Amino acid sequence: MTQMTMGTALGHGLRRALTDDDRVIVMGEDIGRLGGVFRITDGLLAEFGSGRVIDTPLAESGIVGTAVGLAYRGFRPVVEIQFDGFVYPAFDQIVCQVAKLHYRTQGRVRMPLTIRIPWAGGVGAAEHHSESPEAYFVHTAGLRVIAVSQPQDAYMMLRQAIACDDPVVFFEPKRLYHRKGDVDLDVDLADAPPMGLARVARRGEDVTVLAYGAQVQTALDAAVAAEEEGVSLEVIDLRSLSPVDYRTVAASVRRTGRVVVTHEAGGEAGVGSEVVTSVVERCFAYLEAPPERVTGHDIPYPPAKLEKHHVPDLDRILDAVDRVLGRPASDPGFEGDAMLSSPHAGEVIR
Amino acid sequence: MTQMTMGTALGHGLRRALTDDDRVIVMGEDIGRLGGVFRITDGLLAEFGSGRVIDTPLAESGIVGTAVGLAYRGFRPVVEIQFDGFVYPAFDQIVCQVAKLHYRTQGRVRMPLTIRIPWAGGVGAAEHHSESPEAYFVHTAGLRVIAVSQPQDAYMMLRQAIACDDPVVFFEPKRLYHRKGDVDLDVDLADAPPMGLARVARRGEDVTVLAYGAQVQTALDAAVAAEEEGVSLEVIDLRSLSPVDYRTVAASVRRTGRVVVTHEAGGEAGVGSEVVTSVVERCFAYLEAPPERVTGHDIPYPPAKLEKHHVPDLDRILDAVDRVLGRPASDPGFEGDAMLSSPHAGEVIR
Amino acid sequence: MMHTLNPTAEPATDTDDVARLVRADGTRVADAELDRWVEDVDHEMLRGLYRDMALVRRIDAEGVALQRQGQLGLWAPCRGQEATQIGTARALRPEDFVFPSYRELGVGFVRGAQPSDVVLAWRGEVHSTYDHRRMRTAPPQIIIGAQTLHAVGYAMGVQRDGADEIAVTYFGDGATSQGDVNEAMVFASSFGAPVVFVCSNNQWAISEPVTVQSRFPIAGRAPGFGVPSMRVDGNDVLACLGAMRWAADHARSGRGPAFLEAVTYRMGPHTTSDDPTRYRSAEEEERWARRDPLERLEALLRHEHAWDEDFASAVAGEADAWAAAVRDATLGAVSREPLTVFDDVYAEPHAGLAAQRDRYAAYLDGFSDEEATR
Amino acid sequence: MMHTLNPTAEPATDTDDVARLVRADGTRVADAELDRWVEDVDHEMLRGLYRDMALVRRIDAEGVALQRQGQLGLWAPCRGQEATQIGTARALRPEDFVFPSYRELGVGFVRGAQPSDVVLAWRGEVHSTYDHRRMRTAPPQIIIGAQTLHAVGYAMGVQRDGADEIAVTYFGDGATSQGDVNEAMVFASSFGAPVVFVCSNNQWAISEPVTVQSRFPIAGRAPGFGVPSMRVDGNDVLACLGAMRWAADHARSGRGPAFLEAVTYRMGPHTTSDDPTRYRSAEEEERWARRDPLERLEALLRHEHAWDEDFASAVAGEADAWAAAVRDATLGAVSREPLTVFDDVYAEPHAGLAAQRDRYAAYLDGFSDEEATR
Ligand SMILES: Cc1ncc(C[n+]2csc(CCOP(=O)(O)OP(=O)(O)O)c2C)c(N)n1
Ligand SMILES: Cc1ncc(C[n+]2csc(CCOP(=O)(O)OP(=O)(O)O)c2C)c(N)n1
Ligand SMILES: [Mg+2]
Ligand SMILES: [Mg+2]
Repeated sequence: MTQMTMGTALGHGLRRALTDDDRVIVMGEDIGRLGGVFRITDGLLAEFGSGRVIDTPLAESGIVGTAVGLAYRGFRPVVEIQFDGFVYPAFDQIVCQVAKLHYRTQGRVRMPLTIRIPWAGGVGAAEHHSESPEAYFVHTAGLRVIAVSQPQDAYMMLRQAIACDDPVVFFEPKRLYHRKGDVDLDVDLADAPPMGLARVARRGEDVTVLAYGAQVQTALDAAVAAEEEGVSLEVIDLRSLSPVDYRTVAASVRRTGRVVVTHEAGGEAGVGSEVVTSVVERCFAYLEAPPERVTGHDIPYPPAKLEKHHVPDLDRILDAVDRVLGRPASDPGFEGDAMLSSPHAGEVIR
Repeated sequence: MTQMTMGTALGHGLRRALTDDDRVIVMGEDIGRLGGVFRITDGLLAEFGSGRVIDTPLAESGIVGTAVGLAYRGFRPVVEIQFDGFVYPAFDQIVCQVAKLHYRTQGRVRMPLTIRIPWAGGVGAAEHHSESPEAYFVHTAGLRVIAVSQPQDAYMMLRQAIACDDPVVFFEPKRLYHRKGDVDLDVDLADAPPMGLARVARRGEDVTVLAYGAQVQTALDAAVAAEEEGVSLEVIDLRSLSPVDYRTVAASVRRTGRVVVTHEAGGEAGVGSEVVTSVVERCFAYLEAPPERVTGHDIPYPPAKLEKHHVPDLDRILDAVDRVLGRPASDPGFEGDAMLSSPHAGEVIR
Repeated sequence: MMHTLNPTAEPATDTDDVARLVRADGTRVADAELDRWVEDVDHEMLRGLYRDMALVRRIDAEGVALQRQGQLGLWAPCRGQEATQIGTARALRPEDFVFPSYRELGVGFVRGAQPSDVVLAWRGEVHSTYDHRRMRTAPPQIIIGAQTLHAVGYAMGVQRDGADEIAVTYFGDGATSQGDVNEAMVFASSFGAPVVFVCSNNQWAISEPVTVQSRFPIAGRAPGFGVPSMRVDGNDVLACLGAMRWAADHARSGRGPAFLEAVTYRMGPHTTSDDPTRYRSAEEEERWARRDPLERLEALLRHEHAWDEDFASAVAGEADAWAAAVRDATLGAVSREPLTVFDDVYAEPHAGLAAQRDRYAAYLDGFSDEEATR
Repeated sequence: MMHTLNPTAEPATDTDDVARLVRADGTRVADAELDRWVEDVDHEMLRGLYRDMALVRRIDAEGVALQRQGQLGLWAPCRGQEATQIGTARALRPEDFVFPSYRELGVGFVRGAQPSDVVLAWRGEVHSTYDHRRMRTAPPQIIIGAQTLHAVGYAMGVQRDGADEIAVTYFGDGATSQGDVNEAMVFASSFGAPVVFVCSNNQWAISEPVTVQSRFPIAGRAPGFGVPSMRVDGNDVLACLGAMRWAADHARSGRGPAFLEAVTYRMGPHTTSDDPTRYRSAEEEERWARRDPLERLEALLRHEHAWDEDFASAVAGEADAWAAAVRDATLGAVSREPLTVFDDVYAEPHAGLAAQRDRYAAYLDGFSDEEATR
């Protein structure tokens, strides 16, 4: 066990993958000489050379599209998208090619790509540098989606993603890059739990809080605060967003009967909607209250000075905990929803 | 009132918008001389000239990106994406520019674009020609999303979308292009109900079926079949997917207590998840059973010969109706979900 | 420091401003750049090229017929483009790797497609058929231009493996407007990747004439990216063979990417769903009919006394047999089982999809029970 | 029919292969293409250009300082690129419309940016500041290359309005690899749109030298798209003015788009978060320091006896005043109210978002009650 930041752990994960399998290639903008704008790939160019670690031209579709070609040739490309907000030029290649080629060819062509995305907000960044696009990829069949929240997972799950024969979109929360944790660098891939499993980050009895990425930390902070008020939160780190480990989730919800799910992305058709719906499908009879979403608003990511009014914090999670416990909360939820009592409600248009 | 196909009604909508407002411009691939591969824009080039009706080079990002520039200049571009599966190259321009420019500029720059997308499957088409990408746009703040299901709405809502000062992604179900209905071509925009309202397509008492696009017709067919078995389905055509008219939806659900939502897109983080979650948030106390999603599978759109095993049909809707009514159904739902009783359930990883 | 193109930008529509070895009337003409690449081409080889083109034309006609009969969902005819496809594809080695578009029937044929390979996707039985390991050819791409980046990436892989192979990608004139095709040239040039770009400029992108995409010859795009290019008569199979040999040699010998614009014509509709009378004139179609690539090669063979009726009827027989096999493959196609829609979404087990599959299997079972009892 | 580029493709790194009017030592040199475009430029105008550049450099330094002091979240310095920005922007008319990238401080300055306009977005108070109606300049674009298509669309609108205006777009050398920039050239050429592309080739895209994007001069890209181009010394403000006058005239007179590659240098880091010592040599920085655009114009003015200390100190005074205003605008910035995060997502009412806003307002209210009672 070694103490290290998540950023360092990710670098170790890449180095290990490059060492273990000479078909692994790391590519992206500024990942070579500079070591990436977050220095995750620092030192890899010097160690593995430009045949394995490729500074690419500035074009995301080009990066992912050429990675597809490398995969055709039997390589396992690990692509870095410099920031979350810059993945969209590659969307066509990801959705129509990366996600579909295995299906298109009845399994003949494998796409073992890993697309690493420094991700999400809370770091005071400029526009397009704090986006949470994970739902787009979760909605895309053929992709697996991972979001890590601590150094050990970052290290192991990145290795697992690279070793996986399916394409994996791998989200790394920027706001945790510098957070430290214990990492065991010697784990064998064969000994690691499967990549698709959730992690119970804290045991609790009263409410199940589902989180991923940096929100896991916020949820854990909320759990500490709740404990002081006598409320026991179980915090589950989903880790895998596609597929979600509903065994672990449902077992918890069936015990607590109350659910709060939190993420930074807007709620509308977000991962939280998927999780709530799936929980309702599996645990309806056990639910004591409607599950609550605590998410970013359905707005473009706001300017940095206002981001604290967008990224859900500990207090908003606790407010939702109050709601699912039927206690008075500041945000009244939808009970006071004026829309529902409007004169137009239920109007038949035709 | 005139009988016409949805395709013809859409053409009338465009013609009317071009006539009423000389800042309206129609652009896309093959929309001029050919009149579009679905002939929706047939005759517009001859009538309005190449200043207003523009055959563009073959590049979707270019089409949407230049439409943004035209909007800067005060035009109201109506863009045709030739097929659903070809919208992804434009995704970056739609998500980062079209959806965000009004917000970015504190309301100074308006983006009154309409992006028309011939949409979804059931027409025996080749790969990439039957996609249902609506959830991507619903999840994108700053966009409005419309999906029409009948000629009158197609005509009016297209005019409303073009007149709207916000960007609208406008989905036209290919499988209904040739379906006829009555259209009143003389309605004033001012007299039309707001674009965001749902439509109760059929009154019923037992179960609320929420649908949009071509699935509305399937749901109505299911309602007829259910009636024979003594079950009364209320069918709501959502029409607006962002925002969803939850007044109309909740009023119905509070009456029936049972919900089935259907769409062609895969369920995972789809529009159905959003709708179910929002219904649960607003109507939890009224629900007699967990809402059911009847959606495409979470697979890439399958080859044409197998699409009937992907696009939900009347029988799959009826099976779900049985489930929400607590009657025996072929698909057992998640109650028999083996995953939940697996030995790993609820395992604490760490 | 003005930059201009040499030869200076002529209008894209001057279709005679091309490298050519055989005139429309079948007479041989010299070309300083191409001659050396076809020195070894004897009558036997020419007849082989003719046979390929004739077979492809026959298969193409069969595809159209099968679609008209409702046996195929769609067909994208390649009639008129046989010389481009056969000439270039015959210049490759088996170990090279090809990334074609949907219209490259002739390329697929040369790469070893079997009768079922050319119809089952158009019939909607499967999304693609080519065994990329055997044919060293990717499934035909529908997303315009996307495959060009795959070819560049593949070629980067070839570089890394130190292999004596090249990648080739085919795309249309319309495709040149797509960002991906331009990015492909950027990456290819930046890494000096051994890849050949073949643009089949068939004058049309569905209803749009090539001038909507480019007012100047498409071959002129490549040099600005640092990619040498050649504009070749795409209806002259000998010129296409020679040009591709030049381009392949350039790429194979470590000098980086090369680009061909083959000036040809889509004699048929865009697909069987298309109606070209809406956007182009009969006069234009007739003009191009006089440049038919098969007639041209036949005329050359006749001039050189290398044509005889035995050969002609042997080819026709072979073509008919191939077409019959295509028809059989179509009519004999057996649709896959319903539950195969869940196959191969992932290469490794996926809990969520497995659950969906189980539910749908139960549903189908219940449904068939019901059917049985009704 | 081989296509080659004229002048033939030199390595992209030959930064002296440019159109130039003033040498690095400040002496004037003739240029056949540019001379006629700067005939009217007298000492007063030269001094005006110097003043602009000096103010921009001072504001830029203030931005860096404010960021170091924690007053701004980030800053993207334009030091070294003043001649490119001022020279080209001063060639425009007020009614023209500009689509810049994030590094075009100098362009914004010329277009009428106010002190608060240049800092509030970097401070994270708002996403953008420019009033596009007053400045006829779009908000600086962060998504690399996206704005080039906007400029082309805008120019297509100008054509439709029959107006005597042009659109101009600025982007970097790295941006030329993006599909969007290439599609922008396709559309511009296809429609003959009155737009000028200005590529500020500052040799670096963050840590990547320009050769990763292009092994050959970027100006060579445009002709292949049918867009005439010029490669100009981007540290020579007079040449930039002349080149932009040529390009603007070309576009304005209905001859379609034009392209400039301004060969310049980013003297500072990519942004204040960047550490250029990781990827480039001090020697290179020194070499470019000797080509400093301000020093060059000062030398020219001295040679021409148009420089005096009064002028210098007047400029320095004006620059300090501007910088002070920038500082004041920064320190005096008042953050927007929390609920403004919901403003302007839509131009028309939106039921869903209105409900979210109401809930969040109630939450904030409840929260402040709680605070109060604690
Ligand atoms: C990204 C994308 N946009 C649009 C289409 C629809 N489409 C199919 S073929 C075609 C025209 C292609 O023209 P060209 O590249 O010249 O090839 P050709 O069909 O002439 O062989 C279009 C617009 C598509 N398949 N993919
Ligand atoms: C689509 C996209 N990809 C990546 C980035 C991250 N990024 C910001 S600036 C930059 C380099 C740009 O280089 P260049 O175009 O030469 O402009 P310069 O910064 O030198 O002015 C990169 C990669 C981005 N902003 N947008
Ligand atoms: Mg074509
Ligand atoms: Mg640069």
